[in-house]
Amino acid sequence: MNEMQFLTWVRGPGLDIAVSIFLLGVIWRLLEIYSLGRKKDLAAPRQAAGASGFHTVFRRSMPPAGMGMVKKSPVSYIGGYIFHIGLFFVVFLFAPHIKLINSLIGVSWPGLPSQFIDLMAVVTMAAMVVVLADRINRPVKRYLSNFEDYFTWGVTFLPVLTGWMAVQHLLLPYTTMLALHILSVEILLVVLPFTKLFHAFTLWGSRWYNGQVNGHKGVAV
Amino acid sequence: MSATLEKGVRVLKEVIDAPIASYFNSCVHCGICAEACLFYTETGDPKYTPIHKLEPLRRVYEQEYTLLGRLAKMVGLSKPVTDAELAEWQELVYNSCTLCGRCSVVCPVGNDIVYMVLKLREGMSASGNAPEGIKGAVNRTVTIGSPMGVKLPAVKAQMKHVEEDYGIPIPLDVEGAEYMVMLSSMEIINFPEYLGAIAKIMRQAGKTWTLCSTAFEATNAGYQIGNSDLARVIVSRIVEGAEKLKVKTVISPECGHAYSALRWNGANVVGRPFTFQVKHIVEVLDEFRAQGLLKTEGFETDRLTFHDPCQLARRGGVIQPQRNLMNMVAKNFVEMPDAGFINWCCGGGGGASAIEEGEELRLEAFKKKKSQLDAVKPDRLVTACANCRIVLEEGLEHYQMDIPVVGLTEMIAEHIPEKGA
Amino acid sequence: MALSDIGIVVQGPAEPRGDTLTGNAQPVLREIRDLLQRLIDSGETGAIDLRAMPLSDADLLWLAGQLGEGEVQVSLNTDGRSTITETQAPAVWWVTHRNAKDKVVSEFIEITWVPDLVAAQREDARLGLAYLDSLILDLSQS
Amino acid sequence: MEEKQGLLAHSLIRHGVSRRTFLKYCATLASMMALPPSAGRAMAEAMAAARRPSVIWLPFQECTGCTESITRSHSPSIEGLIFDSISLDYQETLMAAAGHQAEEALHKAIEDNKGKFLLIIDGSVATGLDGAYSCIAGRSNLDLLKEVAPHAAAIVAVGSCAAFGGIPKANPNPTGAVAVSDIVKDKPIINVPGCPPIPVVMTGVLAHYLTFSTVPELDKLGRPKAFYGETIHDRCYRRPFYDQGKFAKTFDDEGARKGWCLFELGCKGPVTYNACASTKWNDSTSWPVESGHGCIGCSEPDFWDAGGFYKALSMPADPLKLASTAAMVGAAAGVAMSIANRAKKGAAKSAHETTTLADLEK
Repeated sequence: MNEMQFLTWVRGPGLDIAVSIFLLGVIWRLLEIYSLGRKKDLAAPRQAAGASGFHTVFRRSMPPAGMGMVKKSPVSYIGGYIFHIGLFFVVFLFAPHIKLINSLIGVSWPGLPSQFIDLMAVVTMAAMVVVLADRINRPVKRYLSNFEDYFTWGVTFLPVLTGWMAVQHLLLPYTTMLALHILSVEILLVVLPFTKLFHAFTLWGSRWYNGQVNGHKGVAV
Repeated sequence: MSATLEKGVRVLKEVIDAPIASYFNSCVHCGICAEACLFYTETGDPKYTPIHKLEPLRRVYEQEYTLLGRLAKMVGLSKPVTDAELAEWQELVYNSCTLCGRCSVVCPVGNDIVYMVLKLREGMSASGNAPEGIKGAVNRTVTIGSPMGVKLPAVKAQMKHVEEDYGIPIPLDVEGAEYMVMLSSMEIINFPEYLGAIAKIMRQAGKTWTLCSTAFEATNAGYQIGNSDLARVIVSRIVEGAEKLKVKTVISPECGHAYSALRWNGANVVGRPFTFQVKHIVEVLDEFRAQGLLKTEGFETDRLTFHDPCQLARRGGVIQPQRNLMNMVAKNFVEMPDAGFINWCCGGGGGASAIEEGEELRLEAFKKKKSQLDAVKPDRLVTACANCRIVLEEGLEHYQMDIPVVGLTEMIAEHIPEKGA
Repeated sequence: MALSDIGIVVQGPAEPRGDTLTGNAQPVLREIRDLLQRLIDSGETGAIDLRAMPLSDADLLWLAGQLGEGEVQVSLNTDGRSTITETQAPAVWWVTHRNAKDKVVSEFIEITWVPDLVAAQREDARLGLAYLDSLILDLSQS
Repeated sequence: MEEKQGLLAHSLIRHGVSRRTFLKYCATLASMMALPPSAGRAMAEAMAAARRPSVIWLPFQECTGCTESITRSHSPSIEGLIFDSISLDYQETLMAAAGHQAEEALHKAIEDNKGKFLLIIDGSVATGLDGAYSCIAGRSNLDLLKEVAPHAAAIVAVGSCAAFGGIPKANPNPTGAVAVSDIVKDKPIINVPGCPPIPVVMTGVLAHYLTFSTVPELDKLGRPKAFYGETIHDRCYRRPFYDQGKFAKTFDDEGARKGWCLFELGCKGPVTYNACASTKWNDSTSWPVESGHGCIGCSEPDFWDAGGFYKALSMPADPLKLASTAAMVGAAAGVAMSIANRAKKGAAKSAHETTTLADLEK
């Protein structure tokens, strides 16, 4: 198996398998979770402005007002925003990625200059390292963390690192690094539906439930 | 019939629903809920991280309702929950959680953690892993009628005292009255002025009201212990009483959990929407104020601040009414830092105040309320929950802080002019 | 059918080595100066391969402009034209080789008293000798 | 035979090539091979003095494309002379002798220059049916290689077939074709891949061997770094368009006319190491990309099986064809679990024993 065969496998059958497991996993788990249903709330509702599940889905993206939460755990908030936004930019606004998505589902949109994306990639990786350090040093996070937390960190970090190194022609020839990059993305896709990374899909439901249950009582959370 | 682990797990299987599944799949172990929980912030002990208090519920959910979880359990990767674990978790689920709901407000992925604590308490109570204190309260409420063992004669005696002091007849079992007033046992024993206040307010507002001999007790230890069956027994009395007397509105007294248990949880436990309205006394007073039925004179001039009971404000949605009422009678009303929706708990809600072994932890947690009060240095502290008053008084005494605690309704009533004015 | 009949006409863009100055030519001047210093001091000759450096055409033009032309210009006819011109700095020669199709194949700056290619070579001299012998022979027979 | 062993210099003079022309050629060749200018001078001395090395050319399972490319001499260029300078003792296609005489010439050449001759091979080695797929005079290439290779000083595998197995090795590889390096493990092998390789690359390798009589610096796949060190993409003159994201979508759209990057039309430049972009073809007239067609990566192993020539590198094969089945299976698993969950929850509800006060005690 030489570089070219590795790249061809990874680009071909490897991606087929990964995307299939990803789709299979997402649909299966979403059904498994949300099919459990919930009882209807029989208490007489109280109406209040901005108190609904829909509001909470977006409002909860911001830290709750006036509670000084960002001061209490700045790395989680600031580091979290940076690397999530960074990931979004790197994945969805980088020209080759847009081309790839376009070839998959036919939708396309303008990207950002590659130098800017390179910078975003570095910023994203830096933020992720800081957040990891915080998970290790901060007593609460260390206490809560299990293997899955560190594993999912690695699985999310590798694609950005290998992708950036491929673009920068670092360490390995482009062929191999591109193949490693695609392989690391495939691992991420396969693992996502079965780990906490699935929060990407379930957090919207969770926020909606939270907002709806409290909105019923006229409380805008 | 005795509580067993098997019954406990079965109850958990019954109550686990889509929100809980969604929450457990969304938690990314970021630890931000701990920063909002006073049991962590004041002790610094990571075991008080709210989401960690739900580990047994998570394991039951994963082992029962996810394919990978069931496989993991079969091959022994994931150990079933043991009774010893539930016993160990009792301290976390009861002593160190007052159901104040702050964690649910800050969770970035939107997990309603307090919703899950209530569900976990269903399993804890069914498996016999609830604190003695709350079990005692439930026992007394179900058998005698009130968590502090108050019976109807005691209520009648207090009614007579109030009639003599205030010269206003206290109606009992008056069919067709507009309001049915309830008391919490704290008020019957420690704060009899509440009943007098109600009498004065109702008279001024010209509203018909009544007490109910079969449903004078508002608090619901069944809701606090987290057991729907027992909560149903307690809340059914109120529903039957209200429907027998055909009242329009039931007034939940100055108590936090009584309000949540009846207003928000009652219909779900009884299984059908109520035919009457339920309002907290603060809501009723604000309505009278708005309708001009509540007229006060004179002002308190000393420096007052207000402690928002969690179940009333953050968990109940009643925030502005109490401020309107304070402004009616207080010239020098200052807000505590983090007041209102984001207020910190007094540390004794959710049945926690009934747990003796939780006292030391509660006083440790009270430092948060102390820091709020130190910031404003009030002459007096006003609140609208009898249980909060007791817990606040204990805390203030422990930290040698001379700040009297006053009930809002009582204070309002003092400013109602005598009859004929 | 002629080439022009084919539908596709590739108007390839200008050789992107392009006309912008890359700023790499300036240091070459310094290197030439050092090599000349070495030649004067120790007599050791030197050469710079202009093709081995990332220089754009504009750079080369700029460099040629700076170096200017000296007194000697040599052009060779050796399997394609080659030119050796002395720059304003004596002993600094600009050597350009072109192939049979007159396309530049290599370009050097030689720092030496006389570039090798200018001087006649011993083997070529023998060819010359043979040529002259045959010339004399023809003349004597006629 | 003596005359053929003469100095390269004498043969140059005999062909009317002046010493100056030869010096100029060596300077240009050194520059092309990214060697320092001084190396050009050394190359001139060494090559002139070099005794004409014996070279044996063994054509195995090949299409003669490499031989065509090597001997292509558009103008009587110096490349051609270089080949005149070597004593090509055995080249089946070019040599006049045939039959037994050719065989004798081969064995005599091996005997005379045992351990000193340069072995050039083009074409892959067929191993199927013990090599029966490709024979010379009744003997399989495999046996011939095993007999000749041990006596060679160095081996030059010319063309992708000899270097990596090339097109004969492409799926399904009926003849069991393998690269020379798969058979010969103990000799220095210089792979000069390409289909065919560029003439100047071959002369460069030979000139290097004649001058320094050593193997030039090779990369992981045994290819001279002087020519295979950079990817086509890195040296391509259309690279600026790639960086600006300007891509030709079809072979005759406006982008193609403007000479934009052919990445989306399957160009394998980014993953192909060769010198086409700098030395170009047909005496640097043009090369595939300049003529409007993407590079097909012919100097890379198994380029024929590396996905379609017209499918862009970044384009995955076709992951979505499995997507619908995967979605179905996912939905099935999901629905199965939801039914199981609801059943379990129902059972728990029906088996519910109302908790009484007594039930609070263990």
